[in-house]
Formats: sequence, C-alpha cells, structure tokens
Amino acid sequence: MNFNIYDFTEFVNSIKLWLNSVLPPAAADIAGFVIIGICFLTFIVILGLSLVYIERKVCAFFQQRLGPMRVGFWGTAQTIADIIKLVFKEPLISKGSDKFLFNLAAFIVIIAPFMAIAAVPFAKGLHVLDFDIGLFFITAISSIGVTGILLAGWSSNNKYSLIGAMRSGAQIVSYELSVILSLLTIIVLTGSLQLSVIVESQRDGWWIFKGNIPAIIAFFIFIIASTAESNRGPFDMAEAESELTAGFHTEYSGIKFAFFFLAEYINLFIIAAVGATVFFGGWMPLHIGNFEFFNNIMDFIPPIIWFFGKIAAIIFLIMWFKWTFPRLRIDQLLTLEWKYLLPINLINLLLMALVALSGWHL
Amino acid sequence: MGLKNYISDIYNGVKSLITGMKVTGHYFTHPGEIVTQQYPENRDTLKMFERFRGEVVLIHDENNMHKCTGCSACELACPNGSIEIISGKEIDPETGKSTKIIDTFVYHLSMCTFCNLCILSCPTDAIKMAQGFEHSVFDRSKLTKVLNKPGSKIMPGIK
Amino acid sequence: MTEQELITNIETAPETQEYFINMGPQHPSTHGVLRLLLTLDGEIIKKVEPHLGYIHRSIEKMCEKDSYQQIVHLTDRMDYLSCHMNNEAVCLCVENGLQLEIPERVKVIRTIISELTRLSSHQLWWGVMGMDLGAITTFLYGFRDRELITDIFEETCGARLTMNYNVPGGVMFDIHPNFQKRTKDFITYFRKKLPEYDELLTGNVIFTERTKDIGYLSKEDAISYGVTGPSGRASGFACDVRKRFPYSAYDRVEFKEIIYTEGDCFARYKARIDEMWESMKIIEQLIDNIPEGEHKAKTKAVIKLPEGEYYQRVETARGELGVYIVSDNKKSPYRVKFRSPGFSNLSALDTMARGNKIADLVATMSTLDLVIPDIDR
Amino acid sequence: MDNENLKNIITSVIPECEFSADESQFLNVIVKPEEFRKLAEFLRYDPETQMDYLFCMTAIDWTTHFFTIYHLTSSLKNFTVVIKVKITDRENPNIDTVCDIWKTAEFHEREVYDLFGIKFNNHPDLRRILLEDDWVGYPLRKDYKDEINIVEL
Repeated sequence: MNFNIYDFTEFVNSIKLWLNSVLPPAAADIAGFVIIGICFLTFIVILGLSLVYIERKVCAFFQQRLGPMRVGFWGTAQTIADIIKLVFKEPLISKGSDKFLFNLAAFIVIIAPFMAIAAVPFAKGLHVLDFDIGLFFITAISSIGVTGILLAGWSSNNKYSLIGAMRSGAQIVSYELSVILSLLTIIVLTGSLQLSVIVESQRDGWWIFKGNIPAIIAFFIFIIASTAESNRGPFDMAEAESELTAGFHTEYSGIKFAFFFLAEYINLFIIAAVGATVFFGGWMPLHIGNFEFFNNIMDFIPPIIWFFGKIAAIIFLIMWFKWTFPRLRIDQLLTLEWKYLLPINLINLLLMALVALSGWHL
Repeated sequence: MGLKNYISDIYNGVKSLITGMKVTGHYFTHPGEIVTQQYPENRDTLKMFERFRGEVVLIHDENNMHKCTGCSACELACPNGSIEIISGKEIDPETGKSTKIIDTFVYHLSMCTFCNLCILSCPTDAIKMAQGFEHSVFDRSKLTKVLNKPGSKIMPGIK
Repeated sequence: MTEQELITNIETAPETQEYFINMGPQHPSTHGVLRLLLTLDGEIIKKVEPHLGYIHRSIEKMCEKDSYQQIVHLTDRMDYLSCHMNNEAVCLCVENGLQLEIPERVKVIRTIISELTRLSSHQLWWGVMGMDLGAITTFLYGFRDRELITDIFEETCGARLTMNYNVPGGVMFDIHPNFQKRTKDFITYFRKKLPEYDELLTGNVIFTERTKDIGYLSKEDAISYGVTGPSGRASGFACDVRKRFPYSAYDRVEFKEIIYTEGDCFARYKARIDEMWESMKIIEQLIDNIPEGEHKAKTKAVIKLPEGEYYQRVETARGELGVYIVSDNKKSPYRVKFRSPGFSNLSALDTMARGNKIADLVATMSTLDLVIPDIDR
Repeated sequence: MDNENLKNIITSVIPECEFSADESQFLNVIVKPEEFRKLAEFLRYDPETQMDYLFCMTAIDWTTHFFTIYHLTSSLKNFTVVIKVKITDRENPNIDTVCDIWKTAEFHEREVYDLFGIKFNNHPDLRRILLEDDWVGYPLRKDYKDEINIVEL
C-alpha cells in the first residue's frame, strides 16, 4: 500500500481495491460506508472533546486564568471526565413535554453537522462527498440543525426554551442569507460549487489575497454571519444564559444535553472548514503566483496540517469574539443583518462581479 | 449625509470592537499575568494574614495551660450563641477555697459568624482567632468543638 | 415605523396573548433569590412584579434582642458588598445618641475603608454587569481587581467580606502597618486598569446599543420612588449623602458628586464608573494624612442609648442607607429600622422596564445593582 | 426655612397637631389618622414645602398604640419633617395610603402591613411582601409570639 501524506488519492483507492478484491461489489460498498462512518464518528467525538478543551483553555487565557488543570496533564482529560459524567447522568424529561419530539430534537441537532462534515475536503483525495454542489450541500444541510433547536424549544414545554427557540429561528433564517451571499462572492470567481474545484482554483494564491477588497469584506461578513448561524457569542441569543437561563436546552440533561453541546462545536468546525476552504484555499499550501522556490517550501508542509491550521486560526478568531463582546439584543441582531450585512453583501457581490468581469483579480 | 453616517457608524463600531479585542488579546499573549492560585496544591506556600478570622481557639502554652477563668463574658458577647461555657468548681488544696474554673469550653463553629466580639470581650485574652479555614466536614456534629484540651489547667495568677 | 408604533400595533393585534414568566428565584441574572413575575407580550414586558422575601432573616426583629455591639455584625449581612458602610451607619447612630466624641483617626480610617468598599462593590458590579450582557470576561477582570481590595481588608480587618470592622466608638483594630502601602499600591495599579474597563465595555458599540435609552427613569420618578445612589444620580437627583449630610471625614475631602441627567442604563453605568475615579481621589487625599491617636473611643461595656429616636444616613455603594433607632434606655433598642437603598431602588423597576424587552430588563436590573439580602433584610 | 416657620405652616393646615420635644433630630409632628392624608397632600404639593422625597417610612408598636412614621424631605429645599401618625385601634389599625403621592410608599406600606398588620386604605396592591402569604401574625408587633422560630438566648 502506498501511503503519501501529500496526496491521499492512491491511499484511498488502494483501500477500495483491497475491499473489492476480498468482498463482492455490493458488500464492498457497504463495508466502505461502515468504515467511513466509523472514521467520522471517532473523528467527531475526538474533535468535539478537543474543541471543548481548547475553548476552555483559550477562554481561560483570555480571562487571566489557567482553566482546567486537575484531570490529566494540564487538564487534558477534563472533557473525557465531563463526558463520562454526562453519560451516567439521569436523562430527565419534564412532565408535560412532548416526549417523542423532545428526544428527536437532540438527534436532529447532532445529525445535521454529521452530514455536513462528509462534504469537507480534508486533503487531496481525503474527501468523502465530492460532487458539484458541495458548498450548497453543506450550507443546506447545516441549516437543518435549526429544526432541531425549534423542536427542542417547543417540545420542552418551557417558556424560556420557547423564547430561545423562536429567537434562534429568526436568527438563523436571517443570517443564512449573509453566509450564502458572502460565499457566493467567491463563487463568482471560481465558477463552481464543487469544493475540490474551489480548492484547486487557489493553487496560485488564496482567494482572500487574489480576490481584491471584495474578498476581504466577504470574509469578514462570513465570519460574523457564521458566528451568528452557529449560535455562538456574541450572538448566542438562543441560549443567552443571563436572560433565558439556557434557552432551548434548559430542560435537557445527560447525554442529550451533550448532543447539543457537541453539535455546537462540530458546527463551529464546519463553519471554520468552509471558511478555510473558500477563502484560504482549504488544504492548499500558501502559494504566491509563480514564485517557485517559496511555493516548494510551502508544499513541503503536509496539506492536512495546512487545513487544520487554517481552521484553528478561524476558530480562534471566533472564540476571541465570544470572550470579548457582550451579547446583542434580538432586534439589534436582526438590524445588524438586514440593515448592515445584507446591503453590504449585495453591493459587495456586485463589486466582485465587476472585478471578475474586468479581470482585476489576480 | 445618510450614507456618510452609515459608513461612519460602521467604522466607529468596528473600531470599538477592535479596541476591546486588543484588551483580551493582550492578556492572551501575556500568560505571565495569570492570577489563578491553584489552591490545594499551594497549601504549603499559602499563608493567611495574621488577623484573619478563621475559628476561635483557646490558647494553650507548652505546659497545657490556658488563661480562661470561665467568666463567660464571651458567651454573653456572642450574638449567635456559638459559645457555651460549662464551668465547674475546683478546691484549692492550699487555701481550701473553691474557685470557678471551666469544665468544657464548647464552641459551635456552625453558628459562628466570626464577628470577633468574644475576643474583644475576653478580660484575660484567653481566646483568639486562628487562621485555619478548612472547616468542611461530612458530619455536622463535628462542627461542635471542645476548645480546652483534656487535662489542661488554668495558668497560675490569672483571676 | 418607530418602536412605539410597533408596540401599539402588537397591542392592538387581536390574536396575541399575554403570558407570564417567572424570572427567578433561581435565575442567573437576578443576582440572588429575587423572583420577578413578568407579564410578557412576545418578548415585550408589560409588567414586572417583584416578589421578595426569599431570604428575609428578620434582622430588624433580631436587633430588638441584641446589644448595640451585636447589631453591628448583623448589618454586615444586609448589603454584603458595602458592609463597612452599613456598620458605620449603626455605629454613627449609636455614637450620635451617646454624644460620643470620636477620635479623628477613626473618622479618617472609616472614610478610607468606606471608599475602598465602594470601589470593590463597583468593581464587582462592573464585572457582573458585563456578564449579564453576555461578556463573561469582564466578570473575571472585575474580580481580579477586587481581589486586591479584599486582601487589604483581610490584612487590616480580619475578613474579606463581612468584616465587622466597626464597633460603637471606633474601629475594632488599628490599621495594619502595611495598610497605607498596600492601598497606595492598589490605587496606582487600579488607575492603570480602570481605562481598560472603558475599552472593554464603555466604548463598545454593542454595549452602548444595549444600554443607551434603555430603562429610562425620570428625575421626578427617581425622587418619588426614592431611588438613590448612583442610580438616582444618573437621573439627575442630587442625593449623595456624602455631600449633603457629610459624616466621618467627608467634609474635609474634595470630590465631585457625579450627576447625569439621561436617566438611562448607560448613565447609571457611567455614574458608577466615574464614582470609582472619585473614590480613588478621596482615598488619595486621606491615605497619607491619617492623624495619630486612638483607634477607639472609650465606651462602656454595656451601651444604653438615652431614650429617644436617632436617625443616621450614610451613602453605601447602592444609595442612601438610613438607620432609625428608637431607644427606651435599655441595653437593646426598642425598634430598629433599616431604610435599605435596594428596597426603594427595586420598587422603580416596573416603571423602568415596561415596554422594553427581556434582555433590556436584565440590563436595567444590573445597572440598578441590586443586592437581594439588602432588599429582604 | 427653619423649624419655627414649618411649625406655623403645619399648624395652619392641621390646627390640632402635636409637636414633639425640641431636642430631637428632626421636627416631629404627631397627627391623627384622619388628618394625615390632608397633611401629606399639603406638604407634597404646597409650593413652599414641596416635600417630594419620602426617605423612610416605618412603624413602631408602643404596645398600646402604633405610630406610622414618615420621614419627609424636599429635594429642592433643605428641611426635614417627621410625621407620626398615632393609631390607637389595635384590632383593626388602618390609615390612608400615600403611595399615589410618593411612589416609594407602595413597597414601604406593604412592608409595614406585612410586619405590623396596619392596613392602608386605597392601597392598590396590599399583600405581604417579605413573608409568605399564609403567615400568621405580624412579627414586629411586641406581642408576637413564635415558639418555633424565635430562639431566646
């Protein structure tokens, strides 16, 4: 088996060939699904746990604290301890709640990022779903999560939850627009929604550098809108612990609460991944035009590290927002979207079209 | 005009946000300024201030002698009834007079508000506030303490 | 359409239905066990009805059994964030009744510690205010600076929060030898850190949007409701007891009475921030000029106030605290009434919050700086 | 304006009021419950007095009678007056409310009702404020007995 950390195509193909050689074709396909599913499950759990740990540490350092220090070296096993605690907790269901929807909501919330993560290109060849509407698929699927939030708020039979859910519904529907429009700004340049094509189009430079000023504006709008879409501070209207106690997941406990918690962090990862792919070239190393020597050095760093490095940077930025700013009010949140982000976005899209037509981009 | 306001709104808003991020960013990049004290680990170096009021103790010297005459001034001064003095009688072998001494000095830590009034009221400075603050126990009855050590006697010359 | 028109539209719409929400007694932003019964229309508040008494400890009844020395320590438990001022109020009232001459040193020490207490209270308030609005980091920064003041208290008074440092006639101990140095160090440190508060919250566009024109209280209402302290002064009600009825050493220091006329959350916020600067100014004027002398005037072991009524007010961090003692010449008072600032401030909450949203109610409450034990007593 | 003038003004409105001894801190006026409301309205709205700030309101139980005590001052002028209303009816003590004159009285009157059992006529929402709604008795009355909750030291 040929293993190459720069290009996973052959590695993936060899596994496929091997499966086909030992199993009948239908069984080989199913085995492939199972393997991928298990890989993603493990990946998501590890990702969720480490993101929770990272968030707690980053937050602590912003606040002049040390964060978790007790369990494991520098508290590294803290999140594992937390998840064990959550698993063993009693799953409470409040009287008067709609039990079926109450249980279903937690699963819908976790399923959405699960499906979206399949379309994320991790490295060359390491890409499960690479079809020509990849970006559309991610944005569409990840907004299914809001159904779960709405259901959770409604079925809890708690007024705080309901307010939280309604806020979150209004918020996600509005901010979806900005996310998609800011991504469209780059699609004008790439001409394709296929994520591998988008990555490939940045071989000689990332869009945020090549796309002139409109790309930078689009990136900032994307960051703001996607923070809002993932219900994170300063846009955590749906939770708003100082107003609505915990918003839509007030009534959840134990493992179902963990689902909400995990989903938030996986969503964060997906947003950062989309941002990194569209604006920062995904797994593509930093290339500057035809400057061969520099490009070769950059190529030496494996693409998977590039990809996760970019994601880490974006996640850090989002965390920085969360741990600095006060929360907006719901009407201000909508004002920001409809009065500021959306008009700017539309003008920006026009500008980008102009740039693309005149060939001003690099 | 409206457009100008619109743009200056955005500019000022973004600027104020960046100012805030600068502050948190400064602390993120200066981990030396972290103020966390890791409490149970730093027990050896943790020193309370000498006036810190943690609990009432009856001062005993190395010969197991204390200065409490059992006058129960502290019992009267206490607003919460956390001190109970059960006094006994002792007959002086030389003079044959009976004097009042303490039998048990009961201190209910669970009722104490650490107001220091008992210390101020003590005429012989027999009690003081100690610095211990780790009072948590699993059984509430353990918070009722007897302050005079077994076999302790009153110091000679204290009236 | 303006917001007012929107509200009337919602009001006239036939299918909307008002509903109730219990905010508290266990709610993160009621800062204790306060229960607010909200009547809501969507997210818009129609009525706020405070339900108090979850930690009523009948301090006034207990005072009728206690000696005057013992009363002092009970007042620590009222407004625990300005415990020193509460103690001072009772002590001044008793000293007033006894016609006791207080050493100058005591007056200065009391004033310095009062101002330090005010600073620490406002620091905590600032942190909590940020947290209520969703900026959790401010909470930690506020506590970080407050920690230094509690260290000063711990060294001199022996406790961090419920210090019980005052006794009728003076203070319990003389100041610790390190007190002056530590306080001066703290002032130098905090003069550098306070602008950071502004950078984090005051100038922040989200914060100003959340607080400006929210929770408006007119001057007439402020006076009528008896809203005092920084909350009252932000509405233009000049009610600073330190200026109007100077006690302790306030007659010999220069400071500005902070008055804003806007009456909204932002004005109340600014009033407290400015008050921190003024407090630092007062401490700086006094810290090097502590007169020599006794730390306590001689009092009898059993204090009996002459028959009569005594009223003493002090300015706590939350407003005007009145202590009303009626004595019948016994060792405990006949009746004690604490006019706590929080109680009156809370009564104005309904007026301030009507027509705003839930998120605004949280902002309004945190700018009122409620301390629930102070309200319930 | 000094206390003498104030005395004259008050006497002109309520001729039958008593003034307390001179050595007390503030000017004390003792009035009957029937006349209290009139005096309160006068002190609040008269352009000479304009007592708009009720800074303390409480009651005292003197075992034979109650006093409700109003500490009044003006935010514009610098004087203070203490109105004491003598309520002799212990079985059914009642007095007119002033919470439409000074809004802060709404809460303070509820507190007095809660702890002393003095009823305020025309109060919009007279319920117990600190204690539970089903509490029996009025704790700050001197004849209040509670063997379970009050521990005598």
